[in-house]
Amino acid sequence: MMNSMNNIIKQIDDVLTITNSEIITNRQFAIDINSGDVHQSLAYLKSIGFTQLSILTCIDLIANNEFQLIYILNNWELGLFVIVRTIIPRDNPAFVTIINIFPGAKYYEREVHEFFGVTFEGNDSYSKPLLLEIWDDIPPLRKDFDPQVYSDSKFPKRDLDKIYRSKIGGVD
Amino acid sequence: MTVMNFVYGFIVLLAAFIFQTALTGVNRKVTARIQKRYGPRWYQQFLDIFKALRKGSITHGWVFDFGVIMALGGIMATVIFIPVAGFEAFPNMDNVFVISYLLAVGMLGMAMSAAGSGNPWASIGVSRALTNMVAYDVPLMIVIFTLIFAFDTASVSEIAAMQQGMGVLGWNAVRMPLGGIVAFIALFGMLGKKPFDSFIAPAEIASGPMVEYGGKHLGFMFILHELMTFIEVSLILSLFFGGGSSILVYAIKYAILYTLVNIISQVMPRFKIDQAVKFFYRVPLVFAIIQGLVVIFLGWGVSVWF
Amino acid sequence: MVLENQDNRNLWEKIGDFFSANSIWMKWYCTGCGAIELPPTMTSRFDMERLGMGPMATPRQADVLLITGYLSSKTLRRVIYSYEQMQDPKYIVAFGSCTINGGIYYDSYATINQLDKYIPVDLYIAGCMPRPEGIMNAFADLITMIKKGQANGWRHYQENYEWYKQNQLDSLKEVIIHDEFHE
Amino acid sequence: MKEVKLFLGPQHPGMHGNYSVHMYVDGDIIKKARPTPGFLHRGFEKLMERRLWMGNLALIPRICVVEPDINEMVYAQGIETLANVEVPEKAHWIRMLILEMARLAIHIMGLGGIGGPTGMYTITYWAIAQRDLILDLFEEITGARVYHMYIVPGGVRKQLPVGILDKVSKLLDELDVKIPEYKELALKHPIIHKRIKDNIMLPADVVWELGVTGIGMRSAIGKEYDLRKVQPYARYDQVEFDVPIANYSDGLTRMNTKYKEIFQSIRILRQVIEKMPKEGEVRTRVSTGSALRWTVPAGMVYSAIESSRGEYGYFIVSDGKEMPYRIAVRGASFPQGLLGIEKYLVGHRIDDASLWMDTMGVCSPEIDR
Amino acid sequence: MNERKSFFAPVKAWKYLLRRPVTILKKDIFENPREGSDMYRGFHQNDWDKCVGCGTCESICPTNAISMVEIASLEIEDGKKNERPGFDYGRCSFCALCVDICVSDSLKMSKEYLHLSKDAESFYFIPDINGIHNNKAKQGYVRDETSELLDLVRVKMEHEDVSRKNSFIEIVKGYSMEMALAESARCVECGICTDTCPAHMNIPEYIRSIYENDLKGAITHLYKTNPLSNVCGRICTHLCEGACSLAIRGEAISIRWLKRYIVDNTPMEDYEEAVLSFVTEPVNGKVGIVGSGPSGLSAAYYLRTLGYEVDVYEQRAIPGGVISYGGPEYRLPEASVQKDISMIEKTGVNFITNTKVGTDITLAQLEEKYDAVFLGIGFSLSRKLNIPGNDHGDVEYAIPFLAQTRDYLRDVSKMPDIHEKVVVIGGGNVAFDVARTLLRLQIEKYGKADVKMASLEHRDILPADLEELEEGEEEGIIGSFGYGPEEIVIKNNKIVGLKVNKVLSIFDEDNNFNPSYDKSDSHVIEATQVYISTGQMPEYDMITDEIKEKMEIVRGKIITAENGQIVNVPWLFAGGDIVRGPDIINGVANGHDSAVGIDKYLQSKKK
Repeated sequence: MMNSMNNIIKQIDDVLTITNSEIITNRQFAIDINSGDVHQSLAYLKSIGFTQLSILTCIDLIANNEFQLIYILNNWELGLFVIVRTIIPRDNPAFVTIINIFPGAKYYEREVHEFFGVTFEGNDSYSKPLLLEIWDDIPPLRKDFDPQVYSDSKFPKRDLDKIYRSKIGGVD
Repeated sequence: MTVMNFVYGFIVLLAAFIFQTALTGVNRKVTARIQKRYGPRWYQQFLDIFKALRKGSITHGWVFDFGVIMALGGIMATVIFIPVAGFEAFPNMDNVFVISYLLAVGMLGMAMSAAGSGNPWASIGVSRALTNMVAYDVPLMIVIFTLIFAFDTASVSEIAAMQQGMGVLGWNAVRMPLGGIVAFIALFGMLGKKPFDSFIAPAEIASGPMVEYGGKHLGFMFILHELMTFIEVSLILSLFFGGGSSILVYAIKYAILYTLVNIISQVMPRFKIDQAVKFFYRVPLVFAIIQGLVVIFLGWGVSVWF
Repeated sequence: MVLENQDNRNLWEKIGDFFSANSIWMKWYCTGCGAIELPPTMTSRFDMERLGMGPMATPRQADVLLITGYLSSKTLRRVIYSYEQMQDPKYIVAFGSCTINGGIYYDSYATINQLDKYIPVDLYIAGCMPRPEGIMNAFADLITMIKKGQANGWRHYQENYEWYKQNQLDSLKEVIIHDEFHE
Repeated sequence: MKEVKLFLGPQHPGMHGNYSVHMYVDGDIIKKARPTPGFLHRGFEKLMERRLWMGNLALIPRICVVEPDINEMVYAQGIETLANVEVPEKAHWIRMLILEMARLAIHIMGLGGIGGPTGMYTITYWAIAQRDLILDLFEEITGARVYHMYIVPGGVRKQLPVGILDKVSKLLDELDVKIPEYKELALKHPIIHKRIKDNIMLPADVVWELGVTGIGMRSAIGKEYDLRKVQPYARYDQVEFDVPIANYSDGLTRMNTKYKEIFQSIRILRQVIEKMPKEGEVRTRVSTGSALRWTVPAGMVYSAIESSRGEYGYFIVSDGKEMPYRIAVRGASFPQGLLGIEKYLVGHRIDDASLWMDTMGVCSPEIDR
Repeated sequence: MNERKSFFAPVKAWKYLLRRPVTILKKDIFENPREGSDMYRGFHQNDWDKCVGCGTCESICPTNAISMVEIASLEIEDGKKNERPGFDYGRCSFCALCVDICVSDSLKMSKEYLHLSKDAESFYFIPDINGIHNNKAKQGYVRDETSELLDLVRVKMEHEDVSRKNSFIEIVKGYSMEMALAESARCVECGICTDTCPAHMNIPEYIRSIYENDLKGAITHLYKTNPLSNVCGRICTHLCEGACSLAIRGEAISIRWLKRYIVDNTPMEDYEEAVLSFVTEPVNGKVGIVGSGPSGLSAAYYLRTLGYEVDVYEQRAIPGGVISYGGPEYRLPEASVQKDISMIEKTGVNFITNTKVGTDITLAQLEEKYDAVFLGIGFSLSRKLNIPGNDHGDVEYAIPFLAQTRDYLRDVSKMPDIHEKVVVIGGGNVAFDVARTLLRLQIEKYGKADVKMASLEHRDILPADLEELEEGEEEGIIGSFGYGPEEIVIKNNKIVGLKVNKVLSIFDEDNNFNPSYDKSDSHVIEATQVYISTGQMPEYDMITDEIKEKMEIVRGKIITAENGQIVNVPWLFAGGDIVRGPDIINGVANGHDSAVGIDKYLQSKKK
């Protein structure tokens, strides 16, 4: 299995411009790709058997002021996962949709937009709210968003001190 | 027509309500048994109805309210024309056409009221209910017309009386087996039992016409439903299963018929409404027509067994 | 049927409460994960119908609204709608930790913490999630409460409507239901 | 005719969970459909970044309430990959026991679930009562009925209680008798056939377009694309089982596939009981120190297993601290629950909407997270 | 693929009409609800006697459901807080991580799962052993070794092997970075150690800094409360480790060695920067400090960081007192002592050495010269032992001997005059220091060693640390523990041995020191030189009678206010041994408190 994976990586490396590749397990590897090459690369990967988009997501690399987009493709025939990674800037994050390659990405892109604020040109519904309703803060999965603060400001909580004090009073 | 007629009528109404409601309750326990559980108390249905009546309720305009009253009035009027084991509140007025007509008043009242609620689910439900009615009514009516032709009377009690004295063999369901089958299947449709309950299907249209009823309105609808069940089962019982020589026999037969319908419906999923229509027009309608032709042209099963 | 002070219910009200107690219809609405224990409660193993309870499809018909766990603010809007559509008398049973003080989602940006700020709760069940036995016992308790005229959350809601509305608006911004077509 | 706007859900008996489909209907025909998730959104992916690696154990099962164990498994598996820890042999088998029991539970519930939208409640009542017996066993093994929190990074949390394997095999014997009754009642029923046969189609090209996995995929394309076979985890490579497949994915085929998978699960469980080592450790440490200070080496991994609805995965990113840097969840029903509804529910009747959800296996909490 | 349909198959379901339902009977639900399984995770039970209030459960709780609630009626003991966990069942997710991590094994879960109420505030409990409803519910989920979440085994510290006795090489090797990280990861941050530490060091904080590999931060935490971290990282009495909550079921965190890891491994620039970062703007004020032992140094450092001008008077040539002249080299290498002292010196403290207050300069002069004076003179005299023969010339005392050894190792003094066969009287750490130092000197001088020890206390109750005993015996010290000295046997004006009797009890019924002996069990320990190490005492010669009258001295210790101020002599503060008895960490704590006290006193005087 390891062998065939190495062959695949080599094959991919020959065709695509990969900045870096990393073997994670014997059934999984990751490749880093410049953001400009992503569409071409995904189309190629699809053509060699990575026919399923398992997940499209994003990582907030706040230290570098970057977002990392993650595309995980599944090759059922060989039982391989490939993690395609690309970096986009964190300020005004914008990218181009992949729904012409993987139509299933439509809702993943909506989700990434909602959680991180990345825009996807070409996906006409990316900006619609998906899971959240009437959201009024920065996208919640960014690292600089503190849910505790948001929760405290919006949703009242019980005063534990008071409750426990009354309990102890009862015990003694 | 005297005051006594109305008193009798009231007694029939009350008795019908109590009997049918109790029977519904018992059948909930029967259902429960099939589902491997114990089920509610036998009088749960009474509690449910009175609870609903006790609750507050809101209206969606006068059509909504009036429809309920109209339906309840129509149905209550129908009940008192139903002959029970030969006992009639208004003798000689148990014409099957009168009953059908009055029943339709009730149905229409319900439909009007439900549509008046303005809820789209209710509208869908009503349209399904009416479609369903059309579906089962055509074969059923053909069979009933056949009966009327065969017995030369439209009086329910007379038809019932003519089936007695010969035991099971005298029943129209046995004399005219295809007609009996059609009537039995139509009974499911009339009662809204599965597989013909797509108009109240909770998982599809959130209980359809009932979607906006709550509190007293719902309570009335429940009473309405019990009375309607009584009418429909009685009608089929009297017309096809020989009615009853005494109240007791009648009650027992009634209970058996209703329970049978219930346990069958418990192992049935529901048809989609278009499938239900197709089904009625494919099987029962053909049966009904064959039965009609047999009775009219061959005369089998009319006055005696051959 | 507007009831007065609970302490002096008249005979009719007592009879009414008796019926209410013995026939409780619950709203079929799974607001959170506690709902996974409702099917066992409703079906053959625990057979909730023995208590006279059954599921109902619409809020108009229901007597009790079960808040089965956490409520996201999106759901809370629907819950408020549902609750207001229910007919008096109506009750709320809250399942599990999340309804009391936020549960495991205490720091989530999407879920509320304290349910009784928004709608009146008649009975809480401990657990995460409560077992069917807990749910059954809660219903038995609710029945007793109703019989004794103690389940008055709905009346509290009427009397303190402004307070509840204000809390709802503070947390939710608006209690309007949007549809997905965005038209 | 005028098109009517309808909200199917979230409070609608036909809905599976707190989910909603907004639709325009013409008569009974759905003209437009938009899935509306988010009613169960709790922000798990954010909350997990704020909990300890071990503390997340309490959080993860709650992502998918109907089948919590898969969450524990993918989480544990991902961390073990990152930390490069080998799980004790017995723990692998116990994990398989748990996972297959969970699959049994959810499949039986799914089989009963067909009763809801079609109105045959009897089978629902039976199936859920039957599932409850499995939950009883879960309670004995793990200490809770639903949220077991039993599969932990490094193994499982406790040794199996004495005599539990006998109880499991007794239950399996019972299921062998009881499950065929469900088939008699439902899957052979002519009206059920009318409802779901040749209806609610999922052709092979749609499978690839949406990215549907699991039963939906396997009954459409006729290949054994099951992660248990394709990328065996735990000790699935040491047990014999078949992956039921078909080439025609209508609702009935999917239900039948599900039905067959139940028996495959029973078969796996019997082998697990037989082959499980009697003695041995069940847990290793993934990190040193107290659980408050457990760390996972920096890196990223996509950990996926076969859930009852298909490929279920976590994408785990660690920066070497006590808390995860990012965890993204791939809900198995994400494709069919969102894009599938938007694109392919159109043209069906209202009656089919909840059957769609049921036979496709749409689990709202894992979509919402 | 699809099975055939069958019209009549569904009717088979009717057979259940006549079968028994699967439903659980009402009585099993309502009257006595079904019991949870043996491992059921129900409501909590907490054994209050076992619970130490460490709050580890609070830290692990993923739902923030546990808050430690102060119970006023509980007493605070060493290693126990008067807090008990309160459970918020409006948060709890019944994951039982708290049970798995409970350090004292007090927390359990019961099989009880029912609690219903219309009052949301009734879902808050501070459960005790009887559970939340006080109904002694059956026990459900408990921790076992598989589900254990703590790391109970200490990272093993490597020691020099027994050949160490040939030199004064430091015995403990110290942690490597990996070891320190692993050890620091064991900490549960309960903070019980902080409460126990006399100096209230921020122990959990600096351990966390190690864990985060932030040594500069760790130094900062250390110097907040202890400027003698090098010394304390080596020879502290580590009361903290005794109180460590992990010690209840396992081994305590090696707090002392972690401290040593910090000071040994922090780069010098970071170290200096962290230490000097505390020094603030100068304020107008001068403070004189008498004695440069731990308390004096500590007071000097903190006064200096507060901005005062500080002069420290030391009678010997090198500042440090006990740390420069007391501790043995193999435990406390010269370099680390000098590192601490030089750091303090770098902050700007002025040391005036070779100046004995009382002879070279009087206390009255100090009073005039300084705004306040701190006395940290320590216990500089050895306590005499009242047995026959104690006035013989070959009877040596611990303090001068140890001091001379240190000077010898610094090459400023000759080797102490030691004999080939010696006996040490005493069972404390100092006695072992003496014995083991003797052993090393003997090997240096004679090539072999013969050191014996005698102490009143039996080996099980020896005041010295266990490791001292073990290491000492490993090195070849032969002890007569539990034997009290009766007399020093002198023949021909030469010591030939020490006669000892078996001790029956050390304290009498009134708990006063009054050892009783079994005279029948006695023997003579052969030796030509006797070292007495049975305690120290202070020297108050410098204090004039006028001042002495105003202060209160009980059993050799000066009574002061909490901040070290002597009540009737407001300009005079005291700390260290002379206030709290001999212990370095106590001295440090005292010095710090006094510095704060002096600051307050001077600030209030200004106004």
